[in-house]
Amino acid sequence: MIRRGVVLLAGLCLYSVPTVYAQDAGAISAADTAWMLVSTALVLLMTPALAFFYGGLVRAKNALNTMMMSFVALGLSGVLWVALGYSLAFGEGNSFIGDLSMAFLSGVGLEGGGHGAYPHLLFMAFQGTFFIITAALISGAVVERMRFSAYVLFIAFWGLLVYAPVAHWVWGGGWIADLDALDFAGGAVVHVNAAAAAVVAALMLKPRKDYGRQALLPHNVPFVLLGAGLLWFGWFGFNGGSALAADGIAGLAFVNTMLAPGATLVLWAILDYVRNGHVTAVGTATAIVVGLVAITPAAGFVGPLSAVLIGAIATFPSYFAIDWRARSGFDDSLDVFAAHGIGGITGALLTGVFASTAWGSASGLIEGNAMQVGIQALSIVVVFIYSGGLTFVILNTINLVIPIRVERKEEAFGMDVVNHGEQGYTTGEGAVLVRIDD
Amino acid sequence: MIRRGVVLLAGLCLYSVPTVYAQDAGAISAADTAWMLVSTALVLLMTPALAFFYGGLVRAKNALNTMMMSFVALGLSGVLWVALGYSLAFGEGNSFIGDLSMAFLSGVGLEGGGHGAYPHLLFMAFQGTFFIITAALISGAVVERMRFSAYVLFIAFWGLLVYAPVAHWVWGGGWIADLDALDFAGGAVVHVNAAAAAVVAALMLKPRKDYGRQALLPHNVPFVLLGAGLLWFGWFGFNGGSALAADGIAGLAFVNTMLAPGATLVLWAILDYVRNGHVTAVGTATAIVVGLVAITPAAGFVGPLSAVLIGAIATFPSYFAIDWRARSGFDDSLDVFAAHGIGGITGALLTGVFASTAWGSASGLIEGNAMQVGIQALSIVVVFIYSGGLTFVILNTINLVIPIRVERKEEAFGMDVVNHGEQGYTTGEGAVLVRIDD
Amino acid sequence: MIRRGVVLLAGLCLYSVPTVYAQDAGAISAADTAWMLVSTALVLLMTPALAFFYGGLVRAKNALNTMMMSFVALGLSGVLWVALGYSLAFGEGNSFIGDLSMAFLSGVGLEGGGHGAYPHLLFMAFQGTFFIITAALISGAVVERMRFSAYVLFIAFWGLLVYAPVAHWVWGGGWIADLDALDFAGGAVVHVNAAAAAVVAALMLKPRKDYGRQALLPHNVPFVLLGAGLLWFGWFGFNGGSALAADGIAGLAFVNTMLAPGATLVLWAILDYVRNGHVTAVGTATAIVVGLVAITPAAGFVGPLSAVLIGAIATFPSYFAIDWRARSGFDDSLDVFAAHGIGGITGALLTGVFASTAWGSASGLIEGNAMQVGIQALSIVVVFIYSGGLTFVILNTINLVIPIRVERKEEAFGMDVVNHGEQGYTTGEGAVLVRIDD
Amino acid sequence: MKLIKAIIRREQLNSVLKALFAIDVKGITVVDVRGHGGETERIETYRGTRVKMELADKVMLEIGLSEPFVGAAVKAIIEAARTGEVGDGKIFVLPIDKVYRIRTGEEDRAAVTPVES
Amino acid sequence: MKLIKAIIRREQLNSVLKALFAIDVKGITVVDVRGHGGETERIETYRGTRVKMELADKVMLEIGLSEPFVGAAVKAIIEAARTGEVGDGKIFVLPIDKVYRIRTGEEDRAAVTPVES
Amino acid sequence: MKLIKAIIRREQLNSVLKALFAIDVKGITVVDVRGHGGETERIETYRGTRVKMELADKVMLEIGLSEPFVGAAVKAIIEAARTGEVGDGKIFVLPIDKVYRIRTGEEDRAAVTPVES
Ligand SMILES: Nc1ncnc2c1ncn2[C@@H]1O[C@H](COP(=O)(O)OP(=O)(O)O)[C@@H](O)[C@H]1O
Ligand SMILES: Nc1ncnc2c1ncn2[C@@H]1O[C@H](COP(=O)(O)OP(=O)(O)O)[C@@H](O)[C@H]1O
Ligand SMILES: Nc1ncnc2c1ncn2[C@@H]1O[C@H](COP(=O)(O)OP(=O)(O)O)[C@@H](O)[C@H]1O
Repeated sequence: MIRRGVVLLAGLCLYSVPTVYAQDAGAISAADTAWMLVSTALVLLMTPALAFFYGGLVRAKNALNTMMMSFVALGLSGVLWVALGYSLAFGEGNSFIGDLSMAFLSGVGLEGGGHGAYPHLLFMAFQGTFFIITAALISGAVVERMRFSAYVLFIAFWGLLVYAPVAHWVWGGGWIADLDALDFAGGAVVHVNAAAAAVVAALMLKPRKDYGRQALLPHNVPFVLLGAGLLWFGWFGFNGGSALAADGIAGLAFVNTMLAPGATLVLWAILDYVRNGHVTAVGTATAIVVGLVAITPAAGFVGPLSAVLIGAIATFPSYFAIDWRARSGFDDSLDVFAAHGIGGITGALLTGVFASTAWGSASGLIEGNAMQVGIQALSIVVVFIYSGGLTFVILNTINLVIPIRVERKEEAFGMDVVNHGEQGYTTGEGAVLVRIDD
Repeated sequence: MIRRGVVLLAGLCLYSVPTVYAQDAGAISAADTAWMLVSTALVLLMTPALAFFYGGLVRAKNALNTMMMSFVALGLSGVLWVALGYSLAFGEGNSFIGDLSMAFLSGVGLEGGGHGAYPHLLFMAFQGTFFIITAALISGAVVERMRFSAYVLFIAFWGLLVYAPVAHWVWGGGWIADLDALDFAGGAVVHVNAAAAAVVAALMLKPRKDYGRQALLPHNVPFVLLGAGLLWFGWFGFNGGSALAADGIAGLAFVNTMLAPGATLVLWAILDYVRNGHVTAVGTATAIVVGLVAITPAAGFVGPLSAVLIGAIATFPSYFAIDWRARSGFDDSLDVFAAHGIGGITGALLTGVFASTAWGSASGLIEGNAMQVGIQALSIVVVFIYSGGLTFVILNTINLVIPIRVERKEEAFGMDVVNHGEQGYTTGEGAVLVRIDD
Repeated sequence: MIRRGVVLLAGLCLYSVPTVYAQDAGAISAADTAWMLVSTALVLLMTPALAFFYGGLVRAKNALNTMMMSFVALGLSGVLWVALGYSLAFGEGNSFIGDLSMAFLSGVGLEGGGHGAYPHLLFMAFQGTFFIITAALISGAVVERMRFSAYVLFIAFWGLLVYAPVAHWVWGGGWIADLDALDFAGGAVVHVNAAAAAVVAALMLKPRKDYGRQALLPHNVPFVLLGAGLLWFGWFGFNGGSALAADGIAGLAFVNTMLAPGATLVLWAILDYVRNGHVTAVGTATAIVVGLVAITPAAGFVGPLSAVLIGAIATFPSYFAIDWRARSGFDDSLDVFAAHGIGGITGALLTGVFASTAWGSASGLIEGNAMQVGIQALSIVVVFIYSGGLTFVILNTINLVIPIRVERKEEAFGMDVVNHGEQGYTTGEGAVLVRIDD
Repeated sequence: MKLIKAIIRREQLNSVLKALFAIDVKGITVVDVRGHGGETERIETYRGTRVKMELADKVMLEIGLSEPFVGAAVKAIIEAARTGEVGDGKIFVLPIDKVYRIRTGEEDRAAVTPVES
Repeated sequence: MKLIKAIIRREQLNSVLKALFAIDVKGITVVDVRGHGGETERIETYRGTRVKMELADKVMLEIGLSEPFVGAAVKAIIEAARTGEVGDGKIFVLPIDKVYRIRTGEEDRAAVTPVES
Repeated sequence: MKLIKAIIRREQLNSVLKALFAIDVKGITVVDVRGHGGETERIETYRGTRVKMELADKVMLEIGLSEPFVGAAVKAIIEAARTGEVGDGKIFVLPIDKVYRIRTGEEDRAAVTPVES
């Protein structure tokens, strides 16, 4: 017998009963705790994985800078989440934003709570890993030219002013939750949100100086594949852990996370083969990410065959968006918009189509609930506009203090040397020790 | 008190009560679900890990092609498993093959079942990860010369025509299960099966054009070590998860998976040192894989000291097989036969020797059941012949449509450029943008 | 309701009731088993991770040797642990050392025991992964010049003569446990212990021949970041698993393991920026490790805000120690002392400060128990002296048989070729096959 | 016959190649090199180890040409490689005694005349 | 004294080395280079970015020799490096003014006569 | 004008650079090369494949100099690069016809006189 009641409940509180997330103490299930511990570790690993996915795609002289844009979020965003972010996102507050009741983890203890049968503190950490990676995702649009100090400031403010409220809207009992929009693991909160910021940041920074004039090629495709492989692995925690219990819905979300990217990979390979005569490795890595993004909002709401369909369908818009983008003047350098934006939008809309009470807790278009697609679309549009708009404001403000873009000459030199005073790959030849007497 | 009853039952259904795998709904244990979720993720990670293990061993111009041979299985084999493979392997069927009752996951839901106290869908996914990696394992024999499109066709057919029936024989209630052959996590189904295909494929493709004439050296040994490390990590899910529960047998299988490769590593290092004067890194990585392969069939059936012995004993045949192979005319390029074939055979036979009811659910030679060794041998021989034979047929058939081997000139050029239109490591120097106006 | 009683008990047996670790059979919790399985796999992965962290920091010609110093421990130390180490550390024995009652795993079975509600064998394996990585940690001090065979002998003896007794003192019911010293996951046993050996080994081996005269730079900083990322991931098992159950304390230790290194990362970046004008990637990777080390002894004893503080405070001594060391004549090549020694000492002392019964099972200075700091200090000093002293004896003894250092010319040539007869990165150009007819 | 050795910035390589192709110089060999010249020094820091990088990444072109083409090639390179900042590089012209095309065994001028491919 | 610069295919390097050793030419320096010549161009695609690769991997041998050996060395290289397809490469022979062996300070002919090791 | 090509051990590069800077030779190009000479051969083994490594890592300096400086530069290199073991390398001095500084278009001697930067 499937524990349908519990599953339903878990599903429900996930997207529509968020006010219970807060303080009420409760029992702890060791099994759910074990799964949430693992899931949190898996999601944390996604940020180093992203560093490799992105880092392999840039030129060698910018590899460290690109990786550091992810790694710095592990510290900075982690600390900010503890200080303010968690409370702003999951504090009771109002329908737009949480409050400061849990700032600096006030009242966040080891008791179980409305979020599930495991320590409240662990829920905070699990959500913190989402906060971290969402910030890091944006970096794909600004690599090879954004000044590192400006980037650091940007993700700090963006996290608190954009991510926290949006997470509150969707998962923290805010107005999107009230609409019954479906976002299992962050199609809107994570992917569309980051992609909107990416679009605005790429437009404001302008294209890299060599963009469109020279070939800017990946310096290490194996790193891209390593990143994609580890991202997939970590994403099992991202989606599977978003069931917030080791139950059937976790199993469903997990399996869908395995199947959808598989379907995307196959379709992408076919498109690649038909159009270029080759199945590319970079394309395969990209396909995996697109499939993962697309299934994210749907993972616990749709059946496995729907997951395969979602993965397959999501291939097309992202594939052609990348193809167009690479030949356009829009230097979203590592295609955050095409992969996470378009992938996230496709996934969110298809969640509204394929959601099924035979599997999860909600109905979509195919079960006659056409409205759901509209709700999904609305939530995406609002998140996109909010994130894009605030990104514009934040970046302009920072630009008053620190120029967000490095100088042309520095760009030619490479970001690693200019921003970090080091190189990714050195031999030590021609390097002379400097003695400092301080 | 150890839950001996449950453990026994788990052991039993693993190798001899497969008909209950099917539809009967049952309760879900959150703890078992948590462990099976983790195990499935771990096994999935093994395929990217294999990509690095294999990819580091080839020349730089073939690195992406080699990695892609693993990555493509993540999509292709994953989708085929859902469509047909799972049903052919685990559908009730007859003693030779399953049926189409669960094709396209018909009837595979979130209820627990005879396979264990976790969602049936998750069992399907767990087994799917085995299907994927087994196909990818074969690629080690054909790298640096097999046409990618032919390879893709090959693993598709091989998976459905060879893996699915063999899995049915051993785990799906087929005739090998009826013989009470012991194969805890896939010595025969995965390793011997893949190795037989590898032998035939290597023989049919013939040696690489430079084989035996030039030194074909690993371009990135750290990648080989990375792959070995991640394979080991993932293998804990492979063997530990094959207990299908978070119980004592899972603990046993897990610990044996830690100890056996350790013993192999030590013995291999000693052999290396005695014969070459050096302990090599490539040898160490190989030893880890050989030890993992050898313990796979035995993991939940033997005690930990037996595991150490199995790891130690398995060193010798594989070590000398590799040594001989490298100087022979048999270009099994990355030694799939020596590592997985010989390692798998050694492990399967030693399972028949060391299996002990003091630990698992069956007796081997040391407990007086000499017959078991014979049963093990029989199962290996049949799997080897079946897989090898079918591989011969499939490859010959594909060769009628697509030449399975690239041309000499293409081989000289490198598979990455020829088959994938990209290179693993580029600087962009001398690369001129092509404008396409479509 | 939080299972405070159980938690307390778990906490207690961790640091002061070690005699119950032994034989008494007990029930198994599937959930605790699942979490301990995962934790053990995670800690095992830390050793390959360390191989990359260290391997990236050395010159290309020494990359394999450096990595092999970690990998060889996976086999050698693993086998020694099974044979003798576990029994010496966790056998009842006396207050200085265990006994041989569990040598070769005698009596170590699948029943649950005083160590927790999961198979005794799994506890043995979990502890074994600590034994392995502690040995590997030392290698950072001796890379690029220590003869590999001497290193292998050294870690074998050091493990049995130093690690096993020290683990017994702290976790196996020895005299430090009797003092009620707090060491949640190995600040003293693992980090201070390894660092003391590192200091003595570095001093005995003397600086590398080019040290202080030439720039010895990391050949692959992305590998360093990969290692740091995987170390962090694995450390969740190290600290989280040290709760020995999937309970609130596991959650606490886990979350602290996420927060402390985040704080270190931020502070380190600020120091780097202020002093060098750059936030470096190598610095970031180092900061992650320092934060992880510092929180290790404290993880299950302090609240999350204390963890942030510990991470932040620990930045300073390690940062300035590295800065000084690099310009000194003390060639602790990869800063084992500054990262693990100073980090471990800081963490152990701060555990005595911040331990709180509001979270864990013991009180520190802030709760009025000033004595605890003294106990912590005493345990560190003794461990440091014991480990350092024995290291001196062991290395001198080995040096009588095998010179522990390679010759100057060999050092110039590179350890990979000299010690392992292979190179990390080859093209095969200029390599001529040698035919051997044996 | 002359051998032109031109040491230029890596980021100028593509424009120099284009400029050479434009004047029909199609046989070119490219070497990754590092150079020391008048450029400002770079300080890098690795875990407390501070180093001055004396060498900057450059690329060297080697081109075998018959005399009449040398002037045009040098001019093309100078124009395409120049940024005006210190570090633009040097061109050396060396005498060649003999040239062979390996594929055909042709010598001298014939050897460097590109085939129609 | 002459300097032979031979640009050849990477995959021919080992046979060329063997051919040179066979005629007792034992002092050789090898440089990884990339070259543009008459070879057909390669198109590669990276996420929608399509590029033409103008340079192919080659290897350049540099060998200092006294005059009498030059002919034989050139012949050996040509024979061992030739595949007959476009892209086999070129050999340049340049004059050398002076040669020194660093270890001994020996000059000219003595400097390039291999020691018995 | 002369071109000095000096093939030396990689580990001697930094001392050679220092020695050259000391005598005010500041325009230098460095190439990573591999060389075969009289050094003892190295055997390596990869999974049963045993190979003899015929090439050892070296580094080649290329320096354009006007005649009067050549002697001093050669002397500086020989002294700084020498270890006395087989494999220390060779120096070749080649004639140069013409030198250009890309940044300014200056020719010959002016081209190799370092700017004050
Ligand atoms: N005399 C020389 N011999 C060889 N290479 C040189 C010489 N002078 C300069 N180079 C090369 O040219 C590069 C740029 O030269 P530099 O003197 O910095 O610039 P500029 O020519 O603009 O003054 C150097 O990095 C070095 O590789
Ligand atoms: N004039 C030249 N100067 C320098 N290198 C050249 C010249 N011509 C050819 N090469 C080198 O030789 C390689 C092969 O030459 P190519 O013209 O393609 O072949 P072939 O000699 O068979 O016609 C080129 O890739 C380039 O590296
Ligand atoms: N005739 C030569 N032409 C080109 N390079 C040479 C020649 N002889 C030696 N070399 C280079 O010099 C390096 C050292 O030379 P070797 O003969 O081993 O040492 P030594 O000069 O001390 O006898 C070689 O590895 C090779 O790169």
